[in-house]
Amino acid sequence: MAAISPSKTISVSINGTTYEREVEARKLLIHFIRDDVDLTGSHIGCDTGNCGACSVIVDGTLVKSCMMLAVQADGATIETVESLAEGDELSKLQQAFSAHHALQCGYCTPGMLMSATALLRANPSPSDDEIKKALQGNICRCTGYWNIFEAVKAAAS
Amino acid sequence: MIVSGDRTFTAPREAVWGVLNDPASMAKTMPGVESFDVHDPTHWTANVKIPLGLGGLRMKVDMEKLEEREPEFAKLAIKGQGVGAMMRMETQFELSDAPDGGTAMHWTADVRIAGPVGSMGQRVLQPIVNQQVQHVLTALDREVKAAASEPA
Amino acid sequence: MTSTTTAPERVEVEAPEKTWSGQNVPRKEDRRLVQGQGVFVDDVKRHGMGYVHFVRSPYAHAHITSIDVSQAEQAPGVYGTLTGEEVAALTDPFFQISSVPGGNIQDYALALGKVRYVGEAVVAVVADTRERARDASELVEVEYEPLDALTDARRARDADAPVLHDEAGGNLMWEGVYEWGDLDAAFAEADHVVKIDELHFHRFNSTPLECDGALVEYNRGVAQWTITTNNQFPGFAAIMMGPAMRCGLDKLRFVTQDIGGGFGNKITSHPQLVVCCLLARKLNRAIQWTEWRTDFHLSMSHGNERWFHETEVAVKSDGTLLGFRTKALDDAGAWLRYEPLGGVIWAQVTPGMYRWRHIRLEFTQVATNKAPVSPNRGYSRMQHLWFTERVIDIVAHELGLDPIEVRKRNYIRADEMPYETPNGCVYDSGDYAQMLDVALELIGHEQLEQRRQDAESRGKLLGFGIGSTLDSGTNNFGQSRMINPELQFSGNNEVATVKLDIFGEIVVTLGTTPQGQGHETTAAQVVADILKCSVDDVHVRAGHDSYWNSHAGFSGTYASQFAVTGLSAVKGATEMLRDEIFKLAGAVFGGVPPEALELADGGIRIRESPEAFLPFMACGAIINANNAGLPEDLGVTLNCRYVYRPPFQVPDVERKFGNLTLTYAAQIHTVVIEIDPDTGYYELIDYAAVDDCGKRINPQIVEGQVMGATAQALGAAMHEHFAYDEDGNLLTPNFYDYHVPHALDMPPLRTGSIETPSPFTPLGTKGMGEGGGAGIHAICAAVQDALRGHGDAIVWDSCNPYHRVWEMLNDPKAAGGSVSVSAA
Amino acid sequence: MLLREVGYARPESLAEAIDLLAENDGARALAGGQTIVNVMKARAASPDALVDLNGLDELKGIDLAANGTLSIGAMATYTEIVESAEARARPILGEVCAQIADVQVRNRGTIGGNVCSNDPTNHLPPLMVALDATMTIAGKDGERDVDANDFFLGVYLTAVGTGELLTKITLPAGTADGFASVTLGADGTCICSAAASVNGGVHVAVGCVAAVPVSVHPGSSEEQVVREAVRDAAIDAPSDVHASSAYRAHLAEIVAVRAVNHALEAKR
Repeated sequence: MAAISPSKTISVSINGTTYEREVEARKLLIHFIRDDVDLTGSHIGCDTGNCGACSVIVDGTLVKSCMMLAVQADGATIETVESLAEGDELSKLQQAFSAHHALQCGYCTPGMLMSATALLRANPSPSDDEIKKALQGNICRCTGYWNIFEAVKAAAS
Repeated sequence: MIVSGDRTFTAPREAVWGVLNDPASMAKTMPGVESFDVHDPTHWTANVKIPLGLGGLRMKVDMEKLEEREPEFAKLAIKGQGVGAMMRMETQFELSDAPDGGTAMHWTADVRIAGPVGSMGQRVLQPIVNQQVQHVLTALDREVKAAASEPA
Repeated sequence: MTSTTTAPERVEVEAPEKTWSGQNVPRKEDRRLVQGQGVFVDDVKRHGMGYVHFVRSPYAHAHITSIDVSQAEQAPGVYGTLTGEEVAALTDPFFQISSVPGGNIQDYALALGKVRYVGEAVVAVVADTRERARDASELVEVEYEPLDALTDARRARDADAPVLHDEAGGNLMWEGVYEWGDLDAAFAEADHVVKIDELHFHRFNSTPLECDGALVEYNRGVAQWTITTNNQFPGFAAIMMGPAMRCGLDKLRFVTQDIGGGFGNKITSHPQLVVCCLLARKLNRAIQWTEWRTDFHLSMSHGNERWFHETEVAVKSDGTLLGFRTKALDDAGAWLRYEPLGGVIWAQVTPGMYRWRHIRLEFTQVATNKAPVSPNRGYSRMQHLWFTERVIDIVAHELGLDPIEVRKRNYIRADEMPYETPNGCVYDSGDYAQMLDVALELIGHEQLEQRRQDAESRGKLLGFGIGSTLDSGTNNFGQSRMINPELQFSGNNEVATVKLDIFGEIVVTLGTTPQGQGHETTAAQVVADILKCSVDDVHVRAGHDSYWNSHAGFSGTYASQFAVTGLSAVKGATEMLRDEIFKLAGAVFGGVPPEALELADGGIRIRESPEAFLPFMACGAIINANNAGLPEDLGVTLNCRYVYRPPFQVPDVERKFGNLTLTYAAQIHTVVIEIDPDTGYYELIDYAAVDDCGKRINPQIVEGQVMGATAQALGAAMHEHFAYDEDGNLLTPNFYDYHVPHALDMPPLRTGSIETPSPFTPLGTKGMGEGGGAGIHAICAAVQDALRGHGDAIVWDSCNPYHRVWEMLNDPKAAGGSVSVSAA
Repeated sequence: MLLREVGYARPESLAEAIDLLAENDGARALAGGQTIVNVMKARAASPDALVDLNGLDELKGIDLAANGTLSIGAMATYTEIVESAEARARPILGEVCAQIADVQVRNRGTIGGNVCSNDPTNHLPPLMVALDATMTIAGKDGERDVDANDFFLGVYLTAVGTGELLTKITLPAGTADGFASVTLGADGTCICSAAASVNGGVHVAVGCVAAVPVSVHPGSSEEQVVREAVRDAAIDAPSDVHASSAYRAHLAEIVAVRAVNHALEAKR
């Protein structure tokens, strides 16, 4: 029978690299990614699961990594913003974000890109409303979102 | 947040007064009491764990009787301190003979909650407070009935 | 002149025909940011660093009767603690900007003896992990003796009001009377006097997505701190921290790379930075501080809440505005961390965009048991401009005039520019009436009545509103003397260095601390134009380091000024470098005069014989590594520092008169809303924003600023509110209850622009980025318009969530503002 | 952020999960975690241990019986419900789930977590009440069914006792359902919500106005009748920064009528 334990050794594949670490049960996945594995591209902008800056893709599903415990990711495959570019080559979406000035301070951008990436995988040519709905869980305080919508639209076409 | 209400007990006023002023009986009306200490006739401390579905909320609650006029009026100051919450409450009740021979109680409580629990928002806190108040009143009913049925 | 886009087209980065300036050059910053390679403060780690967690006050107002850290210090992983008493022993109180009585308050980095707002930091605990620091903070025992809280500024001066700062003898922090023109004459000339009892500008801020933070290291051998932080105005932090910590400013090294939004809200983190410095020294290790969202909402930089009482407006029957009187009451919260500068900053835009000449404003600022206020995008001007816009719409409403006509009749005209305001500010350029026409066209104003009927047929109330706003940029710090004549501040400055390195790289350093404004890109555009090279050849150092970047006293990113001060400094330094390259090449070519030389293709050549070409690489190599034989008096270093100093005089403190800001960008917004009268729920169904910030170096970046500020205004107008209950508990301490706009909340947006170059700045630019308040003004106007004929409530508060709209519909007398009109 | 120390276990079967919960008084079930993790971040409440139900396939299924009865495993996520062909038998379910929070939350949040947390602003408690759902609770002594009307006991408090788990929710056949809300921003947190079903009589449940959904049975679907029924429920709505008590009580009537009208439209 599974035992209740305050910590656990987990094995997680992030962006193609497998990390094995002992983590406390209370550690949030975002802290594991940022502090333990040093992938600091994913960010933290709130403490209530509202802002989406920590959005990553876990086993193909877009989630907010601040509402998941690191121990829950044992055995999972995770993609973060650091996985989007192929070497020096930015993804179409990343290029579109720059071309359309869809970022200013860039703090929400990694989460925003992951949400848009998940959208475009499931729905390669989304409507305007579908784009808005897909990004509803990501707060941006700089751009007013309009240029982000344009960038996603451009990357889709 | 001020909550108030009226309640009628079938028991005589002395029985109601007795329960309301007996720390041991009071302890039985409070939610999730884990321990209860009486320091002197006007100062009590309780350790409670308010049950919430997501995990209990632990608090150390100090009570002080500020005023009393037996057997009709008492005023209490209650200060609760938990790690996630601070609660301050001033409550008072007035007892009178009800027309049907029982006891009428009018009570008011001014409840103030602060701390991280406060940040959960009023939409959550107010229903929790209301519910705990109902809990206390129901338990009080039970205690009063028990006290009244016991031989004095 | 007008462009209408929702998103600019991508412009290929190829050498433009004419200039780099004016092009939508994609940002240099983007490449790292879209890959998650930005370096934000919380990304920086050090070996063995300790995480700090603050124990915060649960009470709005209480005496601290005892603090016991002994249990916390014994907890697993704990490195140590810091209390207010230690802070008071190790530091002096922060310097106060205010004259007395506000100048008498004693402000330390941690609460001492008393707490004055919920969330105030009382004790700092440091441990080896973030979680353990918080665990231990729960073991700190603080005994409080609660006091009554003051949460309503209007009660601050009542005899029985609780007093926050005994040293100040009451809750009054600062007051001053501003009067210009001849009020008696204006009211005598008026046909009507419109009286507005009370207007209220609510408390909110821009909630940058990244909260504050720092990583502080102490170098014991040289007694110097390195403060890696996202503070957006390190120059200000340094002058607050140095004297308090009894150290020279050079002992405080500020380092920043990327900052996740600032909007003014990251200027006043100096108390927390002092705590980190003291802990780094005490515990002999690097100290890491991450502020979480709830901490930020509870304690950082709320925007100024302001009341306007007993407003009287002198107006002619045709809508000509002659003047106004009002009493502004500003709620500073518990501490004066940047205040009472808000008490004068508003005066940069005293008449708004209008020609009235007779103005009296009594300004009072008081302390309350709420989080301290500090600059927030549109700082203090937004409050005042909301007031002037509300006055225009209320006057129009009361006199039955068209708000468009009242605006056009009273707008300062293009042919009056430069225009000196009643208090001596000089509006540099602009054409407000033309901007309004563009904004009306973009929103389709001519179809408005038709749309109104259509909405009514669907049971909805349609409202239309205009918001005009000024974005005054480049402060004259001399205005601070109106607050406190003792202050020895005036003028402004910003600095840049541009150098040619040994292999010919063009390296630029800025004094600024950008938070998304694209300084690396626009600076490169300016440099590339002067040196006739590509923006790709210009390396602008990311972020800021006060040890190796250029730095001037007012350096930082705040107050809408980079396009003026920052880029003018870049321009100055680049021109110095260009002149040195000419001098060097002249010598290398054997005495060729500068007029015979020209820059081209990343080097310099002789005009008449272009084969005589010296690439920048050669220039850099000669000066840095191959300089034997150069003339002794050459005087060339190829490392040029330029300080741009805007042309300011010290204002006349007695008359409160003088030019307080150099440039005046403008924005005019129009909005159409639809209200559901059953619930008060409303949606923005159309929105237009027109901007004029003079010459635009990178139009896309400018438009991005307009859009972003607009979104913040929409949020503020509808939902965002730091609301307190009567005990001083913050009711909106996180994004759950503090609702900022989401993707689905955004209305369709049309943007337009006109360009009236500033005659006062080297590049014709104007500072911009803070004009978004127009959205608040416009939405207030639209709500009032929609309620016309449906109770006719006067919109008197800047925040109108659904419940307030419903209340105004259902009980307009009680829920609306109180206004009267009398014959003069 | 920064939770208190907590134990964690990931059982491999329902029986194991129930054992873990039964044997550890302070343990709580971890479903999607979209509420409980946030409450733990605030350290407002702190369970001693979390029993992770993710991975228990027995709690995931969405099944449609021949008689139209729809049963949904407690661990079905909102996204799974929105995308489920079977769940379309009761179309309102997917419609409402699609309005909850955002994509990320819908991907993790579960129907069971939503009803068991019973935050007053949650969408699903009033919906379950209006639809006369049956909640199946499993414990050491086997399963028991609780009517949704009796399931909700308080904020963060339901009929699921210590050592028990909600395993599935069963909905009778029907399509004449409606939902209406006034939210904070577009599709945001509910300020007031109501669900209605007019498959038999009229059943309305109002959310956000009390610790538990307020269930009313208006005599007809007439607007005035519905409004009066809601008014007669003597709603003592909480007031907060988004709504006064009076405004929320007023909204209760409006959204109840709208939910009923929505249900009537679905009936046509």
